[in-house]
Amino acid sequence: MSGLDWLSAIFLLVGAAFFLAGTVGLLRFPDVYTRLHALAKADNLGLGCIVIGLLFQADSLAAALKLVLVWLLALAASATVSFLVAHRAWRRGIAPWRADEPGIRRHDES
Amino acid sequence: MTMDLSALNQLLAVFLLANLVLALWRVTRGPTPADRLLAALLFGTTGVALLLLLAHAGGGMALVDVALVFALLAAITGTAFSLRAWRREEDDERP
Amino acid sequence: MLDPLPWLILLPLFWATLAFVRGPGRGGRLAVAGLLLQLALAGGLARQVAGEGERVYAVGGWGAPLGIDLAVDGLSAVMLLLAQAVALPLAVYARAYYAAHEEGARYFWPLAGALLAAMNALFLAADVFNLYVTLELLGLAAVGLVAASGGAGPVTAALRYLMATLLGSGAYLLGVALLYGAYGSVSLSILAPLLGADAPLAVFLAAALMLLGLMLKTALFPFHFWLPPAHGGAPAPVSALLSALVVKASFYLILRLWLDLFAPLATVAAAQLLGLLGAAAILWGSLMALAQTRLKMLVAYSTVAQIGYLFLLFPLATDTGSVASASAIQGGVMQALSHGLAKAAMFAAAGTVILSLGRDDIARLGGVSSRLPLTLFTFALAGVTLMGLPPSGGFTAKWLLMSSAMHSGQWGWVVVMILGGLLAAAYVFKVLRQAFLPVEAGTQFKPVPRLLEWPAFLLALASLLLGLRAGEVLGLLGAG
Amino acid sequence: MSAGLLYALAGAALFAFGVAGLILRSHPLRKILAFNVMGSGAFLVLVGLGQRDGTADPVPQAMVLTGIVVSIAATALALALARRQREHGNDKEERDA
Amino acid sequence: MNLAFDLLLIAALLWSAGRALTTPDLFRAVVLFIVFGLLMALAWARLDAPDIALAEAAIGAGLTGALLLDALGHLRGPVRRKSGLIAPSTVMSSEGAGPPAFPTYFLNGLAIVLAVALGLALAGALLLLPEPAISLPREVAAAMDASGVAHPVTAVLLNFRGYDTLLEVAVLWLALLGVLAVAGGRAPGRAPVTPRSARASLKVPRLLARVLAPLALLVAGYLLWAGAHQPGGAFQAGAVLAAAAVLLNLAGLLPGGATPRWVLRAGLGFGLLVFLAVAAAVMGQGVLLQYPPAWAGALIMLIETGLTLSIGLTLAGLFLALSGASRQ
Repeated sequence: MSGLDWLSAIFLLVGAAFFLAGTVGLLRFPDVYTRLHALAKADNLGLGCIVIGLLFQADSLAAALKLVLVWLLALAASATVSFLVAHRAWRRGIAPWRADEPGIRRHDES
Repeated sequence: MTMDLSALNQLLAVFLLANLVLALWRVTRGPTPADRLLAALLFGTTGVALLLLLAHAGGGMALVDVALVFALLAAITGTAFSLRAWRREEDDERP
Repeated sequence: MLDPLPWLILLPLFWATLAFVRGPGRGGRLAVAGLLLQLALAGGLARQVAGEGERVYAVGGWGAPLGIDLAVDGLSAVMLLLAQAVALPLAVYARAYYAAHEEGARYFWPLAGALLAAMNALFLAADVFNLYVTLELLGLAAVGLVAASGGAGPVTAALRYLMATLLGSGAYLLGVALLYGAYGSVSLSILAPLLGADAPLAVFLAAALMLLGLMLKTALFPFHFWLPPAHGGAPAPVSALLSALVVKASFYLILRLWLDLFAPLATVAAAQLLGLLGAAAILWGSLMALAQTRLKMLVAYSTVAQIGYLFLLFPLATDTGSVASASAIQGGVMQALSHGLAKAAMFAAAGTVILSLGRDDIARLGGVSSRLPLTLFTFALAGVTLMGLPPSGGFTAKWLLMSSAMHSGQWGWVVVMILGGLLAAAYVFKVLRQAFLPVEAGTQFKPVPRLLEWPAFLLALASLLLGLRAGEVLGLLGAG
Repeated sequence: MSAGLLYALAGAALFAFGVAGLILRSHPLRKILAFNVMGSGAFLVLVGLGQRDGTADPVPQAMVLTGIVVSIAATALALALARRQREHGNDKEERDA
Repeated sequence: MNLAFDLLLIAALLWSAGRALTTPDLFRAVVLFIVFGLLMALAWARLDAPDIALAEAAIGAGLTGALLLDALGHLRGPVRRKSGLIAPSTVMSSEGAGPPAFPTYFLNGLAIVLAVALGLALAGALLLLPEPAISLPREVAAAMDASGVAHPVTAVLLNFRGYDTLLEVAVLWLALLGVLAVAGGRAPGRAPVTPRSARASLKVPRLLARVLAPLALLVAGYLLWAGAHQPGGAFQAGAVLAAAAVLLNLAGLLPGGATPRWVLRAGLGFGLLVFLAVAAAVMGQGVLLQYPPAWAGALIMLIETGLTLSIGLTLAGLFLALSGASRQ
């Protein structure tokens, strides 16, 4: 495997590690807001690293640019949906998790 | 380790699929309806990464177009999720 | 001059799309003109088949395994003639009917055009996957027509009809998938020689799935639950189109698959089962028709019963010698033709009565005989065909079926047919008796345009003349 | 056990799920989901069987493309009918109340 | 490695489909179904069927998901009339919710046993299936140079089995007809009034819609052009166009409505009319849909362009007719 391939392999593995972090975050975090962090941040970074890793394997500039476009699109989609989910959750009255009162509470009742 | 890149892509594809399935199981089991909305996010990132890896693991560059459409449409399903499906009050009686 | 075979498919699609583009409620004249041309084309095609026999038409010029074939033989030519011959008078009837019902006519003509295009495409298709697409086109058009009036009853009936037809299409599609997996092609002309009695299990499953799916679409007992509310609740021209033509299309497909593709797999046991279901349909449908209080529901259950006669041909045609099976098939097809014409006339007449009286309960039909004589006469004429009295087409059909039964010694079906005829007489006379009562106090009869009564009468008359000219039609059937 | 045959078997299972769901569930939306699952199952069998030898077969793929468009058409019509039926239900309720 | 991927993916498919049909909560069922649709796109990618993966992603994720979610808002709550397909009440009495004649669990049990038996019989049949006698891929490859396009699936779709596609476009147009007839039956309801608080949350999707809509147009054009020599084509391009329209409607930039004016009706019927016109015109020198070899590529492109426009409008119309006609 040439130098370039090693570089690509490293980025791919780092990307996979971020995905793993995102999934572990999703499993461990208690409420929707924190899970949004896990999904929006970690997974997108993971996708970014994988895209960079694949850039090295791309056989033409056009293919490489298309990969970057896919990543940018994913970022835009992820940002919008994260905002909307958090916004709707708050409008629906779901309170962020608190250590002293675990469990799902409503912030508009208390 | 004489692993060439396409084998690595394939290995990571399996790893990501495992990630995706685990996350989907958690998300669809999630207590509040908001958790279920996260499924749309998942496909926007993990699904796209999976397709890109498959494309470079011998699946053909056409799968990059599929990933492009995935990313483009992840927003639509997510927006439809949050704007339209979740307007009725009774969703919250069962947080 | 126009080659009738492709134009019978393209023409209805053309005028349906143009009717849609011109806007809701438009397209009536376009449809009648189109149907006139189509009837001429169907006649030309029938003459071609009678002259030169079966004709295969390779769409796109590619030929069987790669491209899609269209094929026309005696059976499909006869069914094409039936479809255009029923659709033309019904179009004239619908134009007059919808002159009074502005609301229901919003998308009637595009939907009816698509329905007819699907019918013609189905009768001409010789490719099992292409048949799936035509079945789906037919199903969605029929559901659209039932639901177009938008009332609570029709919408619920349309939803149940859609679910039933989608289940049928799904089963049919899986059958096609198994056939493609087993032989690598979906063209009937390629599959038929490959299919032998030693076919793998998957092919038997495919046959069962395809036939079950089509039985669901033909509303054969016990899968008839969706038909009465759909045909009973829809407006008269729609019920006529559906009862006369749509259920016949999937029956034609069962007959085509049973005779051509799955002939080596057709066991006597399966044929007897179809016969038993047919007999149950006749008895159950007739009894339920007798018990109905609303006119169009009675006519709808009569459809369920008459469909039963069609399925009697299977036990009579399987392994019963060439003479008995030929006469059984001719009887079955003649029953399909005569029932198509008679049921269209009966639903049209019922529609006229309901339009004029403003209500459809059978108990209050008093005075129809004096105020709407032609319509009642049409209803009676259609009843003659359903009962199978000479000289109607219905009599010829039942006579052919009975002679086939007697020839092959299966007397049970003869008894069922006679019982069915008596029950049909019962529910037809039930309506006629009410109609001859004096006018009920305080009922006004709205005047009815002539263009509403004459097409129905024409259809009823045709079902009668069919009996007299049966020789010619059966000759065409044998040609292909 | 080629990939094609594996997915064909999965398709058979999905078809059975779909048929059971379509018959058993009474809510219109669930019937629509069941119908789509059934259709996807049939498509998997169609393409899977066509590719048991590993080579991509364009003919069943074109058929499945046709099938997907047909099932979205049927799904949309079913949804429109279900919503209209519910609106009639609501009107009846308002009239009864 | 491939086997591990396939087995995991199939397990996920069966799990999501099974849960979607069995979970009591309707919203979760729809979410699981959308997950199932997207997993199916991955399955098609694994089965070397990128065209279907594209269509499944664009139609499964974009449209079916949006249609179901939009309908979900209106279809929650218990079912008043038992409209079960073979539920006993419908078999015995034709007037809907009559008392079930014999116990429901007997029929449900029977249906489950039949479904399981069907599944097992199918599995057995598939395992015992011999090799097919005919290999169509060889026939397609042999006829590719006369088809006018370089991509086999597009050649089959538009040329060898073009007649299927013609009828299928009619099916799609017919479904819209049915939806318009049903949904537009009465005056379209007021556009869904979003409360002031929710309008604040519309700013972000509006921004996204304004960015993504032109990009979707570009992607649709790319897919249409690419269809000639690589996976893509009219259906996928039309679906992407429709998805863009759905996004614009969700963001409140494109009004719904079930009574199209004649310009929109002309656009909806345009693709079918072009296809019919070409099919009829070529009959002058041959059979139905027999493109002259020299013109095959150009004619296919013409048809695909017309189809992309009409399919995009029709698929968008399916969503807009329903969302526009909803009474808030």
